[in-house]
Amino acid sequence: MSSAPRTEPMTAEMVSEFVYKHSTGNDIGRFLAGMKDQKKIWCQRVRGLGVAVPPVGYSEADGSPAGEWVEVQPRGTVTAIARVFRPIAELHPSDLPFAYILVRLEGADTALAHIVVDDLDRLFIGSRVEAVWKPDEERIGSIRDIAHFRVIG
Amino acid sequence: MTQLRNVAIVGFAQAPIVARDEHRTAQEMLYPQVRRALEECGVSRDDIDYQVAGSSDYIDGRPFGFVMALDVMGSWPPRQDLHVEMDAAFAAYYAWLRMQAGDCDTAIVCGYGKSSEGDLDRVLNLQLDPFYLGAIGLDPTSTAALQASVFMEREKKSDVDLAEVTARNRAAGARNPDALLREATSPDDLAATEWVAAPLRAGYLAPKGETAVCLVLAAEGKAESMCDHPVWIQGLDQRIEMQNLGARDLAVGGGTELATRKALAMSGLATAADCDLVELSAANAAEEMILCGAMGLDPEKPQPVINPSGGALCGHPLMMTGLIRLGEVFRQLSGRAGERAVPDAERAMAHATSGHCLQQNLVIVCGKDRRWT
Amino acid sequence: MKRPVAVVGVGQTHHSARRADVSIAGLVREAVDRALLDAGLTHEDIDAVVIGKAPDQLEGVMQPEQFLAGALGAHMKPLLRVHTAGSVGASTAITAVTHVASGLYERVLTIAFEKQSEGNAMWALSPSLPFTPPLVAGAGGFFAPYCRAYIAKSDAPAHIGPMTVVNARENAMRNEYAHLRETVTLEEVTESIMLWEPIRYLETCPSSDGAVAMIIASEEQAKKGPRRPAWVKSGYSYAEAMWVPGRDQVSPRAGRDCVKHVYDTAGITDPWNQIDTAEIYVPFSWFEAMWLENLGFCAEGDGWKVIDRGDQRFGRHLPINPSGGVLCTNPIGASGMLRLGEVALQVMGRAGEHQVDGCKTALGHAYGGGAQYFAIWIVSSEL
Amino acid sequence: MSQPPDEPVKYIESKIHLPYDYVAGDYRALYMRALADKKILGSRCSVTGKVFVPPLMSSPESFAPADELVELSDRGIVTTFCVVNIPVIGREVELPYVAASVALDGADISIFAMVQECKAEDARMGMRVEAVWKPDGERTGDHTDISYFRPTGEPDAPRESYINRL
Repeated sequence: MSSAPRTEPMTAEMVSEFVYKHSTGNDIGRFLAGMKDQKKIWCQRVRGLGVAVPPVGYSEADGSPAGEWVEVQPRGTVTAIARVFRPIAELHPSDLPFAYILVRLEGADTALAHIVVDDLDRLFIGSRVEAVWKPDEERIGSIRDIAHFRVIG
Repeated sequence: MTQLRNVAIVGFAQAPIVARDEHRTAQEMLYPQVRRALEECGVSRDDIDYQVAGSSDYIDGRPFGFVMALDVMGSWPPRQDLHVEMDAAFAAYYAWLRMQAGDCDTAIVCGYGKSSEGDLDRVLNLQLDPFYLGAIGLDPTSTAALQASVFMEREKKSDVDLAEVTARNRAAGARNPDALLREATSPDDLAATEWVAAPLRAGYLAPKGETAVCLVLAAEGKAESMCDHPVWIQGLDQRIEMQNLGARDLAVGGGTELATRKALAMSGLATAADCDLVELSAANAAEEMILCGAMGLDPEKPQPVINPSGGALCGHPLMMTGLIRLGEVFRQLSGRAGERAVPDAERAMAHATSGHCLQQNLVIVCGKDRRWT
Repeated sequence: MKRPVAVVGVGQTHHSARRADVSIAGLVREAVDRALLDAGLTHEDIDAVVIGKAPDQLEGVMQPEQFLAGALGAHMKPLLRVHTAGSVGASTAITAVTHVASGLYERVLTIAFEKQSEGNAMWALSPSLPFTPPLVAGAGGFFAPYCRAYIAKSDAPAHIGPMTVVNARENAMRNEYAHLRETVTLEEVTESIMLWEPIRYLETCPSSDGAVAMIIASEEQAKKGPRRPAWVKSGYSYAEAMWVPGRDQVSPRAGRDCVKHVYDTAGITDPWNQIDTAEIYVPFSWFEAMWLENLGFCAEGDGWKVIDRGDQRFGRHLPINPSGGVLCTNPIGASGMLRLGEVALQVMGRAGEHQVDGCKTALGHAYGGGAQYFAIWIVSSEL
Repeated sequence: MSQPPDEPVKYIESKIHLPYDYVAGDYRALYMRALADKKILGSRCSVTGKVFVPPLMSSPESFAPADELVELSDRGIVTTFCVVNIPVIGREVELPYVAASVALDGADISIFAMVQECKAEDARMGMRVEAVWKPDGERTGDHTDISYFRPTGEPDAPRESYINRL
């Protein structure tokens, strides 16, 4: 196949853009409503995982239906950290360096993924953090109704 | 369990991994590899009973990209066919199952995809659940860094350890003409590369690349005439875990551990250390250490050799990285590994993964001998 | 196949244009829960999961099986994700059959779904890509010329397409899960707007949200079940290249080769008389006539005559799509598995109001791509 | 309160923003650039001699390379078609229009093309058509360099010449 035709490369850039609307269903929908209307973090007790945050309506460990709702505290302990030095525009939730964290909220048995934007030099695995809520008028029923977590110790 | 058939890898063709091939589409990159793989086996296209491919519509940047690959795979007359939206190593797993079911004796397994066309951070964000993990903009390097941070804290690993793992792979990759990165680099130089998402530096991340690969499988009775040294599949298993990063123990590759145990049991081996070499699909240095832990491997020991090809850390073509690991196992055990050959290698293990933080893992144990009599 | 394989449970969701009441996971679980209940099993009984859907661009989630793994009860189990264009639902089920036939797995959960309302199918499936002439307005624009060629080749009268729709809609009235449950008259079809002549608006499939799941099991496990299983006599998936000079897009060879293999393995020599019902993939009216020929139910050129005589209607010689089929329910990635699941229910004798009397042997079929992918199975009430 | 609100948030919006930088491939690049010179290129199978347009690297039928490029006529036969009454995303066309498969003279597979200067009810399988090119100076090496195809007025091709080359 050495005789295959060759030419100057031809390339073209294109951006694929679309807004999807993901239905939440009852469980995720009520969790998000709790964030929006109550500034509360609700979890579900599920088989195999205990109090699971965020709730999805079933146990991700074995597929069984979720049990009762349990409120957990909007503060907890950091279990994992990814410090992002160069945020990616239109993807990452911050334009300035920030950190993704997993945080084990008080009362929960699994950890929530979120971000920390301030005091990054005081952020370590084991640090205590608490949720900083968006103002009432900006909460729309999204995991980002928590603007970020802040280090409290 | 019912009686299993001996199935062997009898051919493998791969184009050298490049950052970007500006002259060919994904399908045009694949065609020569399908030809080469069949030529290596000395068979014609019509001698192959089954075809299965692995690729992704989002990597292709269009729906139904795999439909266009039918043409370059020589799908005429019509072929028994399947396509999985997964790394092509999972396509090989399925071809093997198909042969166990008794419906075919020979198969080609194809992997393709032009990683360079899309923005992989954004593309792979779409693998995450759209409500929680996806909604906070997580990209694969950030999720990998979360995982690395847990692992390093737990196992008391440092930046230096990551640099050393990477340097070992880079030294191996220097001997692999198909690798994307073919220059050895010192741990110090790697530890001086910039942070992408700490604890991961640019130097510790698998470099994205593109290529096309075709592997040929044949059952006992056909395999012997297609290859001078067929490499027999002796055991395999794959497992997926839940995605939720906050509910998994990220420091432990639970799915990998289970898949390895099952695959070894099938192959009749006691431990992974009974293999002479292992090829891992680790997309960063910390993943490699987690995988070693899950598989019971000690990189300090001379055997098994880990990633004689340089592994994914010397070239990571998405949707093919896993199948290339299996191809390397074939090359090593069939005397086709050139100057990177592991001396006297008899048995080897290949690993493929899919998703964020090693969510889904496939382990295949191969050897020079037939497993079942 | 190395050993007998059976369907021991079938579950599907109610299908509609917008299942806004559930998430993707909720939709899939609705089908899975029903299939497990049907089989008298729980997630713990399942050895492996095989899932299929059409392009990920439909929902905007890449490889959604990864985030769905927990919802599917797949944590720490083997999982395979299949994608073979429109045929995917059927090829996915056949992939699950292979899992069991291989001897490695005893009970496999297989699922197919589509939640088209999360995005926009027209946008997702007909992107305007560089170097490629824009597709002529979606799947209808792609397939309409082949319908025209069929009409030209077979001298079919113009009313056959509309007649097919009238019958499909009537059938769907007996299927509680169908999306479109409203009868139409021949006049209403022929007076509906011509979208891609010769295909009118009412001759096209709807856009649906929905999911279907099945439990596939070994003989030993099937015999333990609470119900009569549907035995899979044979199942294959075939594909052919697009740019083959002289390729017959009206009656593709991949379809003919696939069904021949399926018949040979199942011992079918006279499909018209040996098969009691068939669910075949008819997204546009004319394809029913076309596939009747491609599947060997009649001679080439005679497919429209079967429809004209009404021999494929419910209660007649060979009921085709007693569920109403794709013309009444089309969650793209699930449509193929619905065909296979519906015929499994038929031979189990549990298809409800659309049960074909005395059904023992049935064929399920799906196709996809540019009429390039075919996946077909035959199920039977007898082992 | 020991429960979250009864009324769920119904959905979340998720904006996809995916830049792609596509590679045409040399075969397609040569084909597109030739359009600027009013030339239509195909590729010939090294085994069967059959000609593919747009050019393919290989023949799916013979599995052999098709690496010889050949120039094709800009005239051909409508092998089949449909009349489209709904708009094409990203392209402004007057409705209804004829979307056809056109087998160019000398080619063994058909291309998709739009036929204009022809009433929808006058379109026929077997109709002879020719390319209408954009004027000199306006062609850029793109598919739109052929504005559309139009009937040539020649007698229709016999049915057997196209019925198996859709």
